[in-house]
Amino acid sequence: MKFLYKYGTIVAIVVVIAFFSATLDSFFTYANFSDILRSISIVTLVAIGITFSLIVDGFDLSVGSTASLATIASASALVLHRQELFVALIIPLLLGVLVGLCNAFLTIQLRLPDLLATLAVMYIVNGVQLTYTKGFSIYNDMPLPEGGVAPGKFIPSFLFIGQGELFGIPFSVLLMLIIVVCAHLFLTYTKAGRMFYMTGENREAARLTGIPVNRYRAYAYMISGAFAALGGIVLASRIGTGQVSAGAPLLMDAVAAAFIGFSVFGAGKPNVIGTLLGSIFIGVLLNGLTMMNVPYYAQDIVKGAILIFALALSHIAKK
Amino acid sequence: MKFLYKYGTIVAIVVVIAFFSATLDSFFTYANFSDILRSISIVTLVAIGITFSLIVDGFDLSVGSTASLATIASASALVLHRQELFVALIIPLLLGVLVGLCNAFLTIQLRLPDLLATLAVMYIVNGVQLTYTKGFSIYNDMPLPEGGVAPGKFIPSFLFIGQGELFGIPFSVLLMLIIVVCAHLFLTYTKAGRMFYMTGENREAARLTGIPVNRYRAYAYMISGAFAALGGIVLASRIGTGQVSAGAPLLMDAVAAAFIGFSVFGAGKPNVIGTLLGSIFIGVLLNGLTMMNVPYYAQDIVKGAILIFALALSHIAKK
Amino acid sequence: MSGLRMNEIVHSFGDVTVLNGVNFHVQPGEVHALLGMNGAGKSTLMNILAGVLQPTRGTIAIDGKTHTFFSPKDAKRAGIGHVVQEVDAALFPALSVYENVLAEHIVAQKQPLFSKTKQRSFVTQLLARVGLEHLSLDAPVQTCTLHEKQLILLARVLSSSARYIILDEPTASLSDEETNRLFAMIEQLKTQGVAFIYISHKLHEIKRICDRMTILRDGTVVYEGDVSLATEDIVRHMVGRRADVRQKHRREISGEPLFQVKQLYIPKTKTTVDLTVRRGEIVGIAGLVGAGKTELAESMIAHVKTTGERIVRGKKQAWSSPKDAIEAGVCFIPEERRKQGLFMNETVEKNLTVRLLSNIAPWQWIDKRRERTIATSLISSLHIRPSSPTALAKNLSGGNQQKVVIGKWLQTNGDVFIFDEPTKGIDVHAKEEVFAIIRSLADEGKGIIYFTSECQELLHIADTIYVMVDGRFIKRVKAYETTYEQLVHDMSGGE
Amino acid sequence: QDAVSKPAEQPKQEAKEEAKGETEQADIPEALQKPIKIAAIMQMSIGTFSSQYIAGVKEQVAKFGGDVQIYNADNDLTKMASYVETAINQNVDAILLDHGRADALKAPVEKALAKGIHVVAFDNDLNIPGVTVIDQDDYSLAWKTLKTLAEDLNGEGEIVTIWVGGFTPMERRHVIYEAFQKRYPNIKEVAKFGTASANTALDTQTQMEAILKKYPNKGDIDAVFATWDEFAKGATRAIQQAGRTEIKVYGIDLSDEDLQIIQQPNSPWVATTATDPAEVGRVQVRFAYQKIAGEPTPNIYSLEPHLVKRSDLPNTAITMNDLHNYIQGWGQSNVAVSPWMKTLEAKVNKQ
Ligand SMILES: Nc1ncnc2c1ncn2[C@@H]1O[C@H](COP(=O)(O)OP(=O)(O)OP(=O)(O)O)[C@@H](O)[C@H]1O
Ligand SMILES: Nc1ncnc2c1ncn2[C@@H]1O[C@H](COP(=O)(O)OP(=O)(O)OP(=O)(O)O)[C@@H](O)[C@H]1O
Ligand SMILES: [Mg+2]
Ligand SMILES: [Mg+2]
Repeated sequence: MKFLYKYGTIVAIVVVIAFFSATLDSFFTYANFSDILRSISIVTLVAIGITFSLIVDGFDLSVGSTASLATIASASALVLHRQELFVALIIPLLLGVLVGLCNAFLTIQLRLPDLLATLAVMYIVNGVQLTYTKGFSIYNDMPLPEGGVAPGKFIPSFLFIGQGELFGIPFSVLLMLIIVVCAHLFLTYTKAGRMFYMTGENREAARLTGIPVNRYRAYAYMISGAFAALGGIVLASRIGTGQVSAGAPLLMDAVAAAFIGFSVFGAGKPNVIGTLLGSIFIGVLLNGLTMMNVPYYAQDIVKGAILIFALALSHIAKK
Repeated sequence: MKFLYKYGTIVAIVVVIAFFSATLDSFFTYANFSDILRSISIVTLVAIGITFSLIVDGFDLSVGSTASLATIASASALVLHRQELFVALIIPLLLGVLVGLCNAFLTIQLRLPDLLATLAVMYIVNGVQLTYTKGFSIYNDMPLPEGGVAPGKFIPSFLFIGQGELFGIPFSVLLMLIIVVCAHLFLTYTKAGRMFYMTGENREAARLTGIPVNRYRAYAYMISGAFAALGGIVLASRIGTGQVSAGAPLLMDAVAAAFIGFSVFGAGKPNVIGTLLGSIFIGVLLNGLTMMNVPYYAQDIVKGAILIFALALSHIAKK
Repeated sequence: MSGLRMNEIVHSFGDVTVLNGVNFHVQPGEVHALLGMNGAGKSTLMNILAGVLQPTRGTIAIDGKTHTFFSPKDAKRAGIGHVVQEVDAALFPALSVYENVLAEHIVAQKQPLFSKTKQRSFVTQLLARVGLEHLSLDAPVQTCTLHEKQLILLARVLSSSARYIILDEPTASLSDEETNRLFAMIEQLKTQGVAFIYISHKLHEIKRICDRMTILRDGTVVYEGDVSLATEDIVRHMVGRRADVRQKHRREISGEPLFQVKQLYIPKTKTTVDLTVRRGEIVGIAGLVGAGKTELAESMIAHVKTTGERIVRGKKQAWSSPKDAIEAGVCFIPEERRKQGLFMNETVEKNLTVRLLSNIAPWQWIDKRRERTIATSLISSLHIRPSSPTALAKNLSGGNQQKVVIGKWLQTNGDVFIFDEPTKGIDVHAKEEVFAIIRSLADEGKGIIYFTSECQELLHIADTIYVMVDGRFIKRVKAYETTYEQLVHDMSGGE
Repeated sequence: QDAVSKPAEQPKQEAKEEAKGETEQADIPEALQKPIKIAAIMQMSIGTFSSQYIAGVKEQVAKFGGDVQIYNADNDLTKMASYVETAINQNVDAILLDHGRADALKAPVEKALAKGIHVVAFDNDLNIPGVTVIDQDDYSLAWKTLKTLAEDLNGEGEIVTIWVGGFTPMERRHVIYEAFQKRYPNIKEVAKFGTASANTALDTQTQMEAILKKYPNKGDIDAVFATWDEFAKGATRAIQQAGRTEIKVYGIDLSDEDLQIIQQPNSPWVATTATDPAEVGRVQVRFAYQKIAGEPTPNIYSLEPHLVKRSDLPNTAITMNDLHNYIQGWGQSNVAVSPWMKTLEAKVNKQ
């Protein structure tokens, strides 16, 4: 029982992978796993952001629209304003942090319930990116309303983020892994990391221990926004377009990944390694089910059922 | 300050209505208000279900997909199986209750966190309705895979629910108002209603007072499912089609309506009158902004901003 | 001027003055006992010393230097360590033992990183010092027992170089062996010049470990000096004038047994108990904080899963939840009224009538007028203030909240009333009213079980007193046959 | 329902007659002297096809000096119906509908007609006298692409189909696909998938990658049939990034962004059938203006879809405005043109 509690989620992942490997010839190959990892890299980045907000006992529903905003921002910088790589990265990240600041202001200063405040911010940010583009996607050589075509392009160095490879590994996978490792080290081995956890665990005790809890909660929302923006950047680079509202579908998967991560290793608290595994779990499922020719409409059933299975495994064992 | 706390939300609604009436000729008319009410009737029904789950301190994310399931179920009963009105109503309602039972089982028996359990159920129910229809919508005279066309039709008595009028008032508005009144009376004046509130207010105290809390929590999820299904029925009747995934967009608006409802009359707890007002608020905003020629992409901004405004009003006054 | 000095400390919560010019002096390297009855102001004084509360007036000086503590951080910097009475308020439940022990250390350290191996060996050392070497560093604190949690907090305090350590009832949940280990550790730290402020109700411990003591009564110091005072004198100082309360008049109970438990198992202390209440009898159960009273009460009404026999009016019962107990006529007034007894955001009226809904709503439909009548009559008979039935429960004072918690049971046809610390945190006046209610219930022929750690009250109200120590009844006496001093003595282990 | 979407002969002739009169100067009809208020209501707006359609609507209305308000129902049919009602309450002169279903829209549209508001619909199944329904003939769209695919494969091979149900045009395209399967039994479907979300292209890309891994050898898959350009985009990117450009993509619909992808060197996207979305928008507006002017309009008008092959395009990048140089008849339908339109445009231009 103890074993199940601790490794339940991992057992579930292994069982699923073993099942797919047994039934599908081409599933258990390097190339396929590299594809799976690449496909989840964006969701994982967003989910890491959510993990930060969960760690301080908050909740950030605005990540999906923040990712959309970042996608549009980098596309606009590159295509409409012909800026360099640096600008196309820094602007979306700054915007992400800004959204985080708004969330922090509403939840911490005005003390609105976080679910509700970030829901409102989600609407607003979504509206902002749509208003900026007037609902149009941004792409290479797009015709401009004032005539002519857009001056800039998605430059290769930018596209490399989402499409390039380094040592035979997709760059976005490397980026994701590096960030997971960094975030994990940060949260486990640094003073600031501990303070995040303490703030979320028992806000009152944290305050008594001398932690400036409101500052750390604000940091968490800003980090969440920044990671959502990073996800949006990778998204833009991967599809080579500034697609409006492209980030919206990320929210649910990212939330699911972070939640599954709770139970990994019996941690019982949000943690990035768990989030990564949760994200891999979802990615493996989608990949395997597609390969098995399970129709798209039935995939949701399997996804939901396995989510329950994975959760129940560690919850029942806990009792 | 006390006044703002108590009537903040209502003041916000009145201000918004006054503003629209002053700037728009055609806003403050019977026809327009009747349209607004009709447009919110479905969301309100779903939001009442959510209110019940909130009252027992739960949360039901699966309502959107339950509404979709109900839409498909009644369309299928009418069009594919040529059943009568009664069957087309009772089957979706039973399915809704069944979904509620699943939620109750997962959250109460298996003790999974409600946000997560209902998220998983949301996926599953969505997959079920898609799988049943194989992704096709169900409409009058639709061609069948085995040849020929569907035997049944959306019968007029069913269409009356969403499209008919009684005494010059849309029937769906009447239905919504009757249900709001009934639910309000039930929650305020009956023993069972009292027990729902007590269960949510303080579960342990309720248990120590002899209230069978788990039974009431299960009831709440079943009621939530039933109301979502009712919303789905009205939806099917309003659009005259069994559109797949038609209920999905209802979730966010319904949650927002229920949350806004918290602060109405300074109740500080979920209540159906508040939910109705929250729903009206959103409906008025959408209608007014559309009439003012605010582009659809900018409406989200205003919606988010006003949501924050309405909430902040009563929250700040509370402090 | 060496040592720690608190001068003329005054503290008020709103209108109530809790500390009234307290002078408190601790020398380096001594163990100083701080004694006093419940509510004497011990924890408040210590919270001021630890920077959690700011005094209304008064100063704190260490080695002659005056300090003002605006926050716990300031106090820590000045070398004050604090092991609080309510440990859960200071712990991070899902975090590991390791992280909890290091919490303050981490917050205080300058460098952003820390070496995990060095830190781990540091934590292992700390845990060994408090006698927790068996504990896994990575276990989440929420899986630890209460006494482990207490020691983890102690280890946390030791992680900083505190020179004055406050221990607020550290042994309330420790076994003898654990207590011995704690004392050994205190002795050892003493030799390094660390001073302790030791709060406990177990008088025999005080004599064993402490060098000097200060006794507090109603917010003023009534004794400061050596610990070699006779136990009777200590108790006399603590109790003050109130010690010579009139003896309770002799009252013989001969009614039929109303409620009995046999071999009822208490999970927390892993013990079993037997107990009988008769018609018209008030059974008092005396025990120190942590003796297992609450757990016993909750076991009785099946709120906690347990085994054993329950008999009501001679009939064996099979209860699976409090609902069954209530239907059999057994009512429970829980200790933590905010958490377990009240619906804080509801009106007084709704709180009072929650058990009476079947009367006022025979056909599900609530008769509001009848509800109002019942509520008003309860409010006036209990003297609840404010007397408006629509006031919110959260806006009432503690005593009035307690009356509401009790009031909701009064008109039900319950036969047995179990009170768990019904006077906790309520003022003298309210206390008298609660006693009056309990007495009148007994006069009506109900059976009462009264759990408390305040012997004073038991002598005042109970007919029969059971003394509970570590989950066992060590004694059963008639109330008129015992004295206050005797009871205090029995409760602290009978030494 | 089928009758609604089949190209009707008679309206086309009408359109031609109108085209003839184009050059003559004519007076602006009475009803159009004041600025016209138009509501354009879309079922949803996903991808560049929708964007260009809106651009077409806006462009044409702007030329006529009118005022257009765009409504997006986010794929929520009840919302779409409510929008129609809102537009009625606002007393607009005409309502343009994009997609949607007759069952949901019939009642409010009839209400609009009763109040004298003109309605022109695009790609839906409304069948109410007085409402002009334009469609891009989904049957023909699907057939042209599929026929090209079959020809290229020589009637034999393995294909992957990307499709999703729940939308009228998709369901119509699927009808042709089923017929195609019967007609070419040697063309085998090895996989079929598809999801519609706000990020359809990326989701398709991910799923296509899984399929490519499942069939890792050259020749396992010969072609991809994508029933929507968002699907084609995702599939193309997956194929390009996997270096499997021997697999050809056959799509439906076209936008500027798609054109740019098709024109990339070794793009596997070799053919697509489409109508010009901007032209759809323009034609729809012109019909609305004709209705307001009181001129006769057809109940049904089917736009001729065109097959765009990669091989027909030049080496230099072009936009859809240039496409008519390479694809015969593209974007120049010249339907629903009345003589007074030039005058009106000139008048607006002067202001
Ligand atoms: N936050 C507060 N607000 C109001 N009154 C308070 C508050 N905290 C404590 N009191 C009151 O102050 C008095 C002293 O409390 P304190 O906790 O210092 O007692 P103590 O000596 O530690 O008692 P015990 O032995 O029960 O721990 C009590 O009457 C208590 O009810
Ligand atoms: N394993 C545990 N971990 C943490 N807290 C515990 C544990 N067991 C009991 N407690 C808490 O410790 C406190 C004392 O235990 P208990 O209630 O059984 O004793 P008591 O004699 O009733 O003491 P009190 O006078 O505080 O009511 C209670 O508040 C209880 O909730
Ligand atoms: Mg105390
Ligand atoms: Mg107790």
